[in-house]
Amino acid sequence: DTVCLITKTDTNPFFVKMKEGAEAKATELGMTLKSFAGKIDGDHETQVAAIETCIADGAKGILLTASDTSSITGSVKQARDAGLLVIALDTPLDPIDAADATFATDNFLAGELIGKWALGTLGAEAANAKIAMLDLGVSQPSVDVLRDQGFLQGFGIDLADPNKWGDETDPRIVGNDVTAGNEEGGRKAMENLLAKDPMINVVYTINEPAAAGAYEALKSIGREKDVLIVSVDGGCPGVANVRDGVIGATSQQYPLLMASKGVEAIAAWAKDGTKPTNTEGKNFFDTGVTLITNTPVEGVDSIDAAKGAELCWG
Amino acid sequence: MEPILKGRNLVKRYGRVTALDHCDFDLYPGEILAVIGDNGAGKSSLIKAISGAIVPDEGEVYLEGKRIRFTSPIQARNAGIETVYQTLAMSPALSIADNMFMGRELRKPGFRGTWLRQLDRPRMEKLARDKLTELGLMTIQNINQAVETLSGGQRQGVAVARAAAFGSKVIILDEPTAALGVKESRKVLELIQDVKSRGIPIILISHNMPHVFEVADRIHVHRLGKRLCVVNPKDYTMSDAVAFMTGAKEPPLETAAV
Amino acid sequence: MEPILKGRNLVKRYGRVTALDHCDFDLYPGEILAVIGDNGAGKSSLIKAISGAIVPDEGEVYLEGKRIRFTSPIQARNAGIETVYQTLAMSPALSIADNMFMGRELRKPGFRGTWLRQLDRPRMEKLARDKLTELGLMTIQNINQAVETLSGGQRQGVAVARAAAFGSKVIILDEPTAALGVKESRKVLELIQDVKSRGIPIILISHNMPHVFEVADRIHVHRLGKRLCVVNPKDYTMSDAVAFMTGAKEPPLETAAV
Amino acid sequence: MSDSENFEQGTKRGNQGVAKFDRPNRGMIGTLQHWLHVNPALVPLVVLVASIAVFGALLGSKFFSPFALTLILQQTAIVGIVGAAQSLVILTAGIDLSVGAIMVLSSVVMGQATFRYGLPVEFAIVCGLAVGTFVGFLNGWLIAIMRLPPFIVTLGMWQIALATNFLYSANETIRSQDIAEQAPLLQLFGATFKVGEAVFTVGVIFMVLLVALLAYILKHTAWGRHVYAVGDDPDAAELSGVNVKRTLISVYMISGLICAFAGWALIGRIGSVSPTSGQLANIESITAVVIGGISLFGGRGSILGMLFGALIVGVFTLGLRLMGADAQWTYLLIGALIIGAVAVDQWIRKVSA
Amino acid sequence: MSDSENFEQGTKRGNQGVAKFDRPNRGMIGTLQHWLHVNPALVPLVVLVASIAVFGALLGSKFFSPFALTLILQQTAIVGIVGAAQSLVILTAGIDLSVGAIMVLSSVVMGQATFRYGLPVEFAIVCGLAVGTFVGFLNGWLIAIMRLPPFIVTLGMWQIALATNFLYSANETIRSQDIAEQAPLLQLFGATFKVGEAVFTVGVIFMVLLVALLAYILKHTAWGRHVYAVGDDPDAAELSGVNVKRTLISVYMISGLICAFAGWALIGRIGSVSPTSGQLANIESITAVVIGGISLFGGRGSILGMLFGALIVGVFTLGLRLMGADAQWTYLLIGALIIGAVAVDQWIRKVSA
Ligand SMILES: Nc1ncnc2c1ncn2[C@@H]1O[C@H](COP(=O)(O)OP(=O)(O)OP(=O)(O)O)[C@@H](O)[C@H]1O
Ligand SMILES: Nc1ncnc2c1ncn2[C@@H]1O[C@H](COP(=O)(O)OP(=O)(O)OP(=O)(O)O)[C@@H](O)[C@H]1O
Ligand SMILES: O[C@@H]1[C@H](O)[C@H](O)CO[C@H]1O
Ligand SMILES: [Mg+2]
Ligand SMILES: [Mg+2]
Repeated sequence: DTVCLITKTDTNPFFVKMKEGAEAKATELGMTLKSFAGKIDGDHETQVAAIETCIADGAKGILLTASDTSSITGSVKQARDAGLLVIALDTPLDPIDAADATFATDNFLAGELIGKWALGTLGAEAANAKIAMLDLGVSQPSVDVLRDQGFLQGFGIDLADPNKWGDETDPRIVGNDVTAGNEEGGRKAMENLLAKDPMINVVYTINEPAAAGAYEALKSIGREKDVLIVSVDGGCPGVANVRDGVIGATSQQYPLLMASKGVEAIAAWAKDGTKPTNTEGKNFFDTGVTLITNTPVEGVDSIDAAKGAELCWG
Repeated sequence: MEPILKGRNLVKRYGRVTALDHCDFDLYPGEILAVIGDNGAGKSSLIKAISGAIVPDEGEVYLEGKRIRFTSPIQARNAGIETVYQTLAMSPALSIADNMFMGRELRKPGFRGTWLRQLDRPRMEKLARDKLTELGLMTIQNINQAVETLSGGQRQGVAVARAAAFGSKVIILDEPTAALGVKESRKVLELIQDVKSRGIPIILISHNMPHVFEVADRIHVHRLGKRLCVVNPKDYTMSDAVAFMTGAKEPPLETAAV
Repeated sequence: MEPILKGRNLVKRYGRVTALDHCDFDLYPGEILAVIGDNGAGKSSLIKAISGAIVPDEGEVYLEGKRIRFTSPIQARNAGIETVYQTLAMSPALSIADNMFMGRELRKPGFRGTWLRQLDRPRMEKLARDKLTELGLMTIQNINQAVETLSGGQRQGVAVARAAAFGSKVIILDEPTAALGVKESRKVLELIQDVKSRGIPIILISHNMPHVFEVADRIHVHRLGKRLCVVNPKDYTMSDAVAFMTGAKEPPLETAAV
Repeated sequence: MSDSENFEQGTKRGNQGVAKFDRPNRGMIGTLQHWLHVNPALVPLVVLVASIAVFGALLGSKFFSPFALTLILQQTAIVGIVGAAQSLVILTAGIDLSVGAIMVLSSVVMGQATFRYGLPVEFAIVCGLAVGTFVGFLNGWLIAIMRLPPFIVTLGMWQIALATNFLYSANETIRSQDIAEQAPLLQLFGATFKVGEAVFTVGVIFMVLLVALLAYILKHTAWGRHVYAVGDDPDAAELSGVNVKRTLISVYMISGLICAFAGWALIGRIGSVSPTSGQLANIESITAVVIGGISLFGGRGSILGMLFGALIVGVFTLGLRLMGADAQWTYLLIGALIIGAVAVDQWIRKVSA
Repeated sequence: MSDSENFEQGTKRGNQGVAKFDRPNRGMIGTLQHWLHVNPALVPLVVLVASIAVFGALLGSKFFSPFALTLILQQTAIVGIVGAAQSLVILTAGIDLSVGAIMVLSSVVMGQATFRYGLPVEFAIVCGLAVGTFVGFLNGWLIAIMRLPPFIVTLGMWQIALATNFLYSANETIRSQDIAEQAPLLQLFGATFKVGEAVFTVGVIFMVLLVALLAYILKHTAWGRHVYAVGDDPDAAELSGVNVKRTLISVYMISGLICAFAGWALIGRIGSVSPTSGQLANIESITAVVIGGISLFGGRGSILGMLFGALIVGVFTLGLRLMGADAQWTYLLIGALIIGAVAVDQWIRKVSA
């Protein structure tokens, strides 16, 4: 039996690990995994073509991290009509029930955790914080918005439109800039915001590569010690960066779990037509998120970097 | 008599180089005017200024007494001035027929032409072939050959044929026989006579003195960006003309030898 | 006597067009050989086949009795064959001096040349200026002018000056005076004589019969892609030559008029 | 007159016939080669047919089925339409980096006009087409009148159109279900019909007709010839009487219009209106054009070749995916195969010259 | 001899002087214009200085500080280095779409050779540089010997190199802290030193020296002149004795080598070795080249102009961010300003012609 994995890209370590997890599970269950990926984040048409190819290929089911969560639903319906089980991984579709099931991190929660941690760490100083927001891209994909808004919520800042980043008016926000989720973009965005206000002391980053880039920018002007950097992902380099004090706290997610659960679900579906069930009280299967920091804050559950390193994914 | 085409005080500078230096120019109806001069004297610049290919920095041009200000060669063509430029101005990748009719293509009659705007290729090809045969360019085997595959002389022949076919008021030829063979050159000279007999005046730039003296009614001698003098080929020898243009001899005083 | 350069049975086809049709060719040491023929007869194709600019489909070329197979003009140049192509082969955006020394630039003496590989611009510019002055191309005001800003004739002058300056075994000139003025043409003819007196043979393609008859030792008449005959200018008149090349008259039987 | 002036009269008596040379007898392969030489657009067709044959042989009926083959057509439709616009521009020795952005912007305008402003869908579509044409006009005006390099103008316009698109749409996707319910005309290009097992969409038909129409126009109208002349040598074209500026502006406007149609077709293909689509349209359309044999220096090539070029990439992509290559291997092989396809093309041209 | 053959002798007596014309008296602006005409690379410099002045006036010391100005230099270093490679290629009328991929691949090779294979870091760096040069050689070979279009070759190579990079590195990042500990030489280009308030990195110095060196080579060596000649008209260059193939291959190899240096510099800039970097290097380097006044048709322009072009984009980007434009608006405005910069450039050239 064939199972398809379609990710946004296959250059981001997150998706690389997801693929590895799926591959391992597929081998274990005696299935063939065919993986597809967009060229760049947001490459929606390649995903549409990939779904078509999977249908043509006679696959049993599709694991999908959608680049455009509402546009893809047409193609997803086509696949489901052709008898394939479609499971959204990491990124819920819009509407969420367009897929047969969703195995994902709660990205808003991931943001909220690091927001609360930053608030707790600063204490009273939070009122005078100067915050840099390093987002993903100008097209504002859903994970980008969810994490950004989650962070602001956790930090206690008014969100204005929660479906959009950048429209907040709180004077503590120095500015938003985009990073493309990599080190290069992270450094440049950090530099730009530092030029705007060199006294920034809280940095939110969309993911850990962007955080590493931001750190380099701070280091080059000697301010790396007095700035809090928070991030999301929990990849092994990111967790190591928490250990080394580069990143103050990060929200860890579990792509391997998403992938292996997904493959299992499709195997079950292929065998006897059973569909997976959701987490209690949520409309998706939550694969969980954990805050990792070596300087825990009261009221926010967390584990330390050593523990996090055991759970990290790449 | 009033000149059909008149230039006064034309100046054109290229950076440090002054190609036209307060130059005057007259072409009278029905005549063949030869323009001779050293390389780099500014002959091509002069005719470019007249035909709209460059806009002179100073000076005026008059067509039939009316001041004209061409800013593009299309305007000059629409006013009936047809030019063969020294660089030939052809699209190398296009066919001979396409090049000959560039900018004034013929369309099929009836619905296909008016509505589908379809070109009348057979007619354009036939006309092109006829014009080339008139010039004796029979070594061209295929009218749909790309111009870039023609020999140097063949290419020039196509350009001359184009101008002769379409000029209505003035025809300007910048060294039309430079790359042509003996036979083909003679054909061009015949063609020039022929055009003249249709009453259309011609400006002929040439370095070939025997040809100039054979066909020209008047000779404009160009030197250092200026009109040095105008001579009548009946009054002067070729040696005189060459001496004037190279500066070996002082030009005659009366310049307007009509 | 053995020809210094010899072609046998050369064939070159371009799609449907056969530019060279089993053509023979001989150049003897120290002579000026003129090649004449109609437009499109295949003269340029012939010399391109000899100078490595095109590779003939069939046939052989011999230099000093040895079979050669040039696949690029650089090889021909290195063998001492210098060519002025009809299309001139210059880089329009580069300066006159750059173009003249293209592919054999002079470097500064000492450290700067050997180690920094620095060009000796002053020397190249001086040499270029000298060569152009020899040709009487004095209207060129600036040796660092881009070639594309030169007049048609000036451009040709630069190409001829380049070949004359560097040719060591054979110099080939494809219509070198086509765009040149009277004065400049004469200079080129003088230059040709001069090169010959240095013992270097020359191939001259030209449509100018008086020039051909003035300088040529032998005349190769080309027609329809073939060598029709070779005549001695002392034995025939220009009218004869023209009649041969246009096919108006049967060629003489003995073709190898050495 | 002395002899030396008289000699030219010898020409009068010459043989007046046209030169004839032997035509070598070619044989079958020779004839094919000659034919390809005369119709260079067919060279990519040969490559296309060969690659279909190879994948067909390797994959059997999985690939060589009407379903899979028409799937390639469907997957190629957008690139083919945008490639048609790109071909026109590249023939003038220009380049249009804004094709993708114009496409998406137009589709967003069509969607927003219908859903945000509640305009009748027909009118919304006209608005979208007008916006595309207008952006094309801006490109053309800057290039023809201000004489700025096409690369820079369309690069700038790309960023401008894309940012406008995000700002204007507020990154909102309009969902497929809503469109199907309220404005199905927007999805027109996605409508499918079957001929046996083969599935065609209106978008595919549109692509084919568009390319055929443009091939006709380029070959058989004065405007088409002017496009080639302008790309070949703009100075020569100007001197020989082509209105270069007008030709350029019209080309960029038509390019914009075609991209707007591509935007409409995009809604049909993906069902929804998504502001993040079309990011690869630039590179994919240029690739199709170049594989199809159109010179980036302008004036040479045929729009039919572009269509074959687009299909070659489509065949490789689907074929490799069906063979089970994973994404990075597919990219690697497609990279190699793009080079290979053009190498074969060059080789055929050479031996057939 | 009759008169008609003799007439040419009249030339013998001519005036032998060189023609002299008045040089119009220019005044200051005229002199400036003339000077710009003679040194066209300085036109983008004028645009650059003007834009710094404008942002300086608008933003005051926030922008007009040594810190901000040197920050622009740092942000431009990678684009400037890659742009130097791109300039060489574009001068030959080519284009190199693989610059970004070569850069990242080389940096990954340097990192993996040190960390995965445990090679001495100096040797690892040499490996990285060799890989870049080799990929450049492949490009050059395909373009010069196989005569394939540069666009297609480097497009294919882009995909191949990028895919290789991901497959080879398994997308693993090597962390800055690990590099700093075990192989600090890899971060050499990121080393900073201060001159007053101004912060320079080794990467910035390298970029400036590289551009200066290439400017010298292009202007003052035979090879440099051949690069221009090949780009200007390859047939003419070949006929006049340039070894076109060798020149092309060497250009692509040097381009590859420079990109490998850019990869090294990239490690210095971002601290870590990350396979996902460099995605915008193509478009940014080409933009710098074109804004700098190098013609995409080859043979015209100067590499200094490229540097100014890169800096112009850097100034706009930072300036706009400091003025408070948000990311999307910055994107839009940069698009407009790129067009504007080239328009001003064209205008200066025109009036100074
Ligand atoms: N585009 C240009 N840029 C700079 N200088 C130019 C340009 N065009 C012409 N010139 C210069 O202007 C002068 C006159 O050139 P022009 O072409 O008018 O001469 P000409 O009399 O036609 O010469 P020829 O008989 O050789 O064709 C020359 O010195 C030439 O170098
Ligand atoms: N690249 C090419 N492709 C196709 N045909 C060509 C090509 N080059 C030359 N020909 C054809 O070959 C024939 C011979 O051309 P060639 O240039 O050798 O003539 P030529 O004798 O030099 O003429 P001219 O005196 O006009 O220069 C012509 O019919 C020409 O059309
Ligand atoms: O959740 C994933 C990863 O965190 C990655 O960093 C960006 O894309 C998101 O979808
Ligand atoms: Mg002239
Ligand atoms: Mg010739």
